[in-house]
Amino acid sequence: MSASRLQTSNLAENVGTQPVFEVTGLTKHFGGIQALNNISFRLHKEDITALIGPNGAGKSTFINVVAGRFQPSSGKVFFQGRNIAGLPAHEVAHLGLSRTFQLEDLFTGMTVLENVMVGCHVRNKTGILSAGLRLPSTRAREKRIKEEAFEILKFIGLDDKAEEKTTKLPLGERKMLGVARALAMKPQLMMLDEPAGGLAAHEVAKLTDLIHKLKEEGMAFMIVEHNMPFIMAISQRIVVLNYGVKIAEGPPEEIKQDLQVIKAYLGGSI
Amino acid sequence: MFISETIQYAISGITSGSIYAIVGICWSTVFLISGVLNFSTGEFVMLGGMLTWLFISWGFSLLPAIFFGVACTVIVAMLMERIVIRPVRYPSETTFLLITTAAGSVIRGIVLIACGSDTRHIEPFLGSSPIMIGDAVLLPQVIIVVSVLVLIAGGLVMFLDHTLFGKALRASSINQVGARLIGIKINRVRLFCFGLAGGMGAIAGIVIAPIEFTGYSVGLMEGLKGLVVALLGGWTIRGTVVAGLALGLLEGLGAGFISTGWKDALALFVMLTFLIIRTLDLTSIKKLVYRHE
Amino acid sequence: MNDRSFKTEISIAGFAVIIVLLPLIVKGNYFVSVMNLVAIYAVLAMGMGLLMGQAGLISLAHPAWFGLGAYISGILAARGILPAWATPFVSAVGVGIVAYVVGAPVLRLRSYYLACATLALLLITQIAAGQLSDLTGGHEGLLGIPVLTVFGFEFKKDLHFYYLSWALCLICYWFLANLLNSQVGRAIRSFNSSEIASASMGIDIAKYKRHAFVLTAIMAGLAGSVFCFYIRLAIPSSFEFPLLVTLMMMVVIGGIQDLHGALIGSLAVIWLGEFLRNYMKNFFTSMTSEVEAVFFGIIIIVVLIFMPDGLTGWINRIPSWGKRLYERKQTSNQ
Amino acid sequence: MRRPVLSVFLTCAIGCALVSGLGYAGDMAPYKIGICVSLTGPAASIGEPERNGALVRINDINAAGGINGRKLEAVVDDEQGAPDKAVIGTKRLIDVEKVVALAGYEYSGAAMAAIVPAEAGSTPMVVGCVTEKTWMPTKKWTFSVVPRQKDAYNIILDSFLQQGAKKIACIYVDAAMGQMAREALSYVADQRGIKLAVEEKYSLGTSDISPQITHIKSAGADAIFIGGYVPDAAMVVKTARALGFTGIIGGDQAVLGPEFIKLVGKDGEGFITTTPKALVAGELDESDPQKKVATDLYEKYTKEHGVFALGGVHGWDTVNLISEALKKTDPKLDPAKPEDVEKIRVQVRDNLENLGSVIGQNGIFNITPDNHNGLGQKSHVALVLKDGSWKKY
Repeated sequence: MSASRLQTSNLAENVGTQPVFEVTGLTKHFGGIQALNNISFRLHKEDITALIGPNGAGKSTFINVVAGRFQPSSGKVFFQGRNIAGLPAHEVAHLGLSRTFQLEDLFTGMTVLENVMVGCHVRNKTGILSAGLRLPSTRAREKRIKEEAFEILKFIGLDDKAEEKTTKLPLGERKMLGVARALAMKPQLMMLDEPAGGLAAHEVAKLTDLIHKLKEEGMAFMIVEHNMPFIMAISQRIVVLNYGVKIAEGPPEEIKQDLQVIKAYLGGSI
Repeated sequence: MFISETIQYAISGITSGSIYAIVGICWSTVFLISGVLNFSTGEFVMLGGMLTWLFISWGFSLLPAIFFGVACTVIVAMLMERIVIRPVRYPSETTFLLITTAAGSVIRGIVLIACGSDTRHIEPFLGSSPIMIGDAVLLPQVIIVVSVLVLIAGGLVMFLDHTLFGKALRASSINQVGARLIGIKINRVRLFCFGLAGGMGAIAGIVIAPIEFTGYSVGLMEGLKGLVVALLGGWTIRGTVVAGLALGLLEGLGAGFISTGWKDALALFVMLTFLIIRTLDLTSIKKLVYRHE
Repeated sequence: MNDRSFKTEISIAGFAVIIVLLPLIVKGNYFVSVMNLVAIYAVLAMGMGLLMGQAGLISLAHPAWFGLGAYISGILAARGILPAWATPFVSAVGVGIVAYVVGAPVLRLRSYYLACATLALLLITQIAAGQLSDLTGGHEGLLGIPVLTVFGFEFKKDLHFYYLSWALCLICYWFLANLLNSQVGRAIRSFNSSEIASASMGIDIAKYKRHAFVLTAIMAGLAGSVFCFYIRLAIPSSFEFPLLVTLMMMVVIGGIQDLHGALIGSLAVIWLGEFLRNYMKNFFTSMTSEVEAVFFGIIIIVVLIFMPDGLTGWINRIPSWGKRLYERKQTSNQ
Repeated sequence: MRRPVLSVFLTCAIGCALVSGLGYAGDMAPYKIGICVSLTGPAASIGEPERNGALVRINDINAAGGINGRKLEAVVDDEQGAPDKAVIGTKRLIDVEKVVALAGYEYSGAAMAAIVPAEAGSTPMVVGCVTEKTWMPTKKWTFSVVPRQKDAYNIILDSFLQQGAKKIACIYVDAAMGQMAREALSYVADQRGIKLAVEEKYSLGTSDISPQITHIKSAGADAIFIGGYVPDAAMVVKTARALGFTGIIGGDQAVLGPEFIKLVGKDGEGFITTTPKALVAGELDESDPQKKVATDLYEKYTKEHGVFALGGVHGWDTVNLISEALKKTDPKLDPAKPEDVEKIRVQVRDNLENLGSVIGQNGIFNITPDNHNGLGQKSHVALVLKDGSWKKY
């Protein structure tokens, strides 16, 4: 495992224009229902890629399959040159792919800070014995994790609510906390599942800023979203799904003109 | 000799199996329709038997005693839903598990305080002159037990499949929110389920009392076996009946030919194995395939 | 976080001082032996509370680990296979291995199914303890367990066991409190609220479930081992279904969300039980324990409905009440 | 995890308050006798009569003016059939209640567990449970009043053989009591050169016993011996008769009592068991040395507690032995003073070993330093169930 990981990281440094992420022929069916049908596309680091489509198009399923929650029926998912299709979710996370959730799915029993600290899990292995005995190494690590988590909260603007329970946050802040938690994993690629859903205009603006800032730092993004103005403003590349099939792919301007996309969104009436 | 022995074991197995099946149906009706696993189901069985005995000892004749026994158990079951289940503010499996177990021990304790710890006996309904099958003996009460199972299971299937109310119940079991939208009141449904389960459990307790006696503590084991068969039967009525009879037969024959000491462990072992096998789905195999690619 | 663990350590130290001093203040073996039982059951309740409250695993097999620990220790010591002081360690390892082997398949189950499977485990263990009478002494119990001797020191008095079991209890508490405030603990707590989110944070849920399960089982095994040297008897009836109900009561009454809930629950349930046992018989000439069972049953129902966080929920709220009172006073003064 | 110190301390304080409340001692100092029985739980049907029997004897003595001018006071503890409760209860009796001696313990598991604290607390303990392991090997502070099962089973076996039984089956409950019954029966049978035709066991509180009965039938047994408690033993009898078993049925005296007769109904006719003499007091010879005590207990018990049950005999005997031993203690010792209580305990124990012969319910006791039971063989009477009541065989 460690050898292959080393290899992939070497690859990632050398590739340049090679895609961070590539799906080929990804298919998923639940019983008789075809949720994803032979989807292929590439995702480059330079682009913020958006995945759009009407309700039931299979966007969330796509994220769930890629992130390891569901097993794909067939197809491959390459992440940094390695096929991650079928890996369990926690292993996918370890490879540097993180995601957020449509309904934010925070850890309700914990404080805001602790939620972010959970996100640091991938980079901090703690043995059960050393944790229970509170060995000096664990103490040091705990301190570091806490500082890191606090930094992230500051970065995202939630540091004043660090000790509050998540249930007390308003929706917008919960969404942001979801992003912060995913951020704590320091991922290579982040998949945001409807990050702007239910946000007010100023919150969306804040989110856009945040994404741009992170992109500067070299993080790749894939965003699933309904909010069209947001998508059109932020993304460089858009993939459109309908009934589990990819019907279009391209820069926002092209997609706006695409007849098939318009038809999919407005129903078959045109 | 061997054949009649086997028949004897089978009879004993079918008798207990029928009771397991009825109790199993009680578990699955409540669980399937209201999502609560009621860990005091066994106490309904105990209540049925004990109350009927109580009414008989007060001088009622058999049929009215049975009627009152069942009616009182139904009332207790519904009260339990009303007092214990409905007010729970943060419903979770853990809460329901704990609260129904506690309710069970309250019921058991009250019966014990009121009726004493003595074991009770109800006379067989059709007398005790045995029917001989070769050398094997069939008690008339066994016929009653089996026919009660057939009546309950058949009646319930008919009710759920062929009446409007039954269909509504099934609908609410599939989708609680949806059911609420089309005007089914979940609380009422659950109340009804508890009453139904209480009634069926009580009947099971009554018909078995002449064979197996009844006492304040019979509920624990009967309840547990019911849970086992409900699980094995996949919470469906047909499945539970099949599982109940199968488990009863397995126990009867196992006790007859293998060991009597491990009889109760057998049922538990079957349940454990079944549960574990259930978790082994195809995904883990698929995972292996993907990893080796 | 650091100040919280500092707080935990301070409170454990403070509590340890109270524990050490208590027998000097309150005389008598009876008090000591009841407190001893409180400590032993608190270890069990802590484990069960951790699994049910923090990890969201309804594990009902805890009494089985307790019994298994007692039997491993008891058999090894009574047969003279190992010196008594070494047996608790063997028990811990043995229980750990069994819990690991059993836990691997069983922990794939969830909610009620897990409850059913672990309940089955408990009952099977119980039946086995009665059936394997050559090994366990059957229902009569395993006799001939020697006095626990560590480096020539004989644990003969209740007071010795009092300190031993409280040491075990506080160490377990310290260990679990540390654990819960670490990455491991946060991982365990995270999948209780959302397994999907937890997995996508890179947490290997199956692994941590197993860790929590095995760890608490080992603690229960150790408690069982101490218990068997204490009453010098290993008998099926000391870890049967009633113990499970008792543990549930402790966890619920103490409060399921917090670790020290189990400790408080154990204190409350055992002392309340003793109180009822000693005073109820003035009102009920027989059936005292049934009255007790009904009483406790009603308490559980009331607690679950009206105060889901148990006693600790209330106690935790005291400071905020105080604060609110203080604030109200401040505002009225202005 | 916020305020553990405060909360745990609070609960502790409550605990302490409770304890200090418990440690009271009255000014008028009676001798306290701890009676630890299970009033609930699996052995309650024996425990309750045992307590009643003990109370009968204590009231007797008090009515006659007590011992050394002091009354006896019964301190009853319910051990609920659980070993840990028995241990704690025993400690409470010794440390808090300051009893001079312990009596009761009808449940073997509880008795075995309680021996440890009783021995450690240097308090004489007279148990009323069947396990021989309580007094063999001899322990310093532990005595027993219960006759050995073997003696009783000899009598039952005699009557089986008298009625022409050839193949004897043993069915026993899968619990401590049943295990001992099986051992004792096969020991007794062995001594006569008989081999048990078949041995079957069933779990406590079983719901179905027909597989075992079928085994017994197919082994061709013509007599069944039952070593079990009331409901299960009754179920064995009923099932055996229902499945067409026509031979003799008999069993351990644990079945004595009204419940068994009610449960078995007509099927129980001819059931053979043994009893101490109290139950057949009216039918005893005038010359019988136990006639007086047996009649006495039977009458008082039925008057105060209703239908007579077996445990009463053991309870009576345990208290009786203790009171006999108490009579010989130094009357100046004050049971209200803890240091005197310790002296009384030592004296009671020493006296118990040197009482000479004491007429009791279970027989005539002659406890010696080597034999802490001291019962002869002739303490049982065979009984048969006839027309719905127990008759002398």
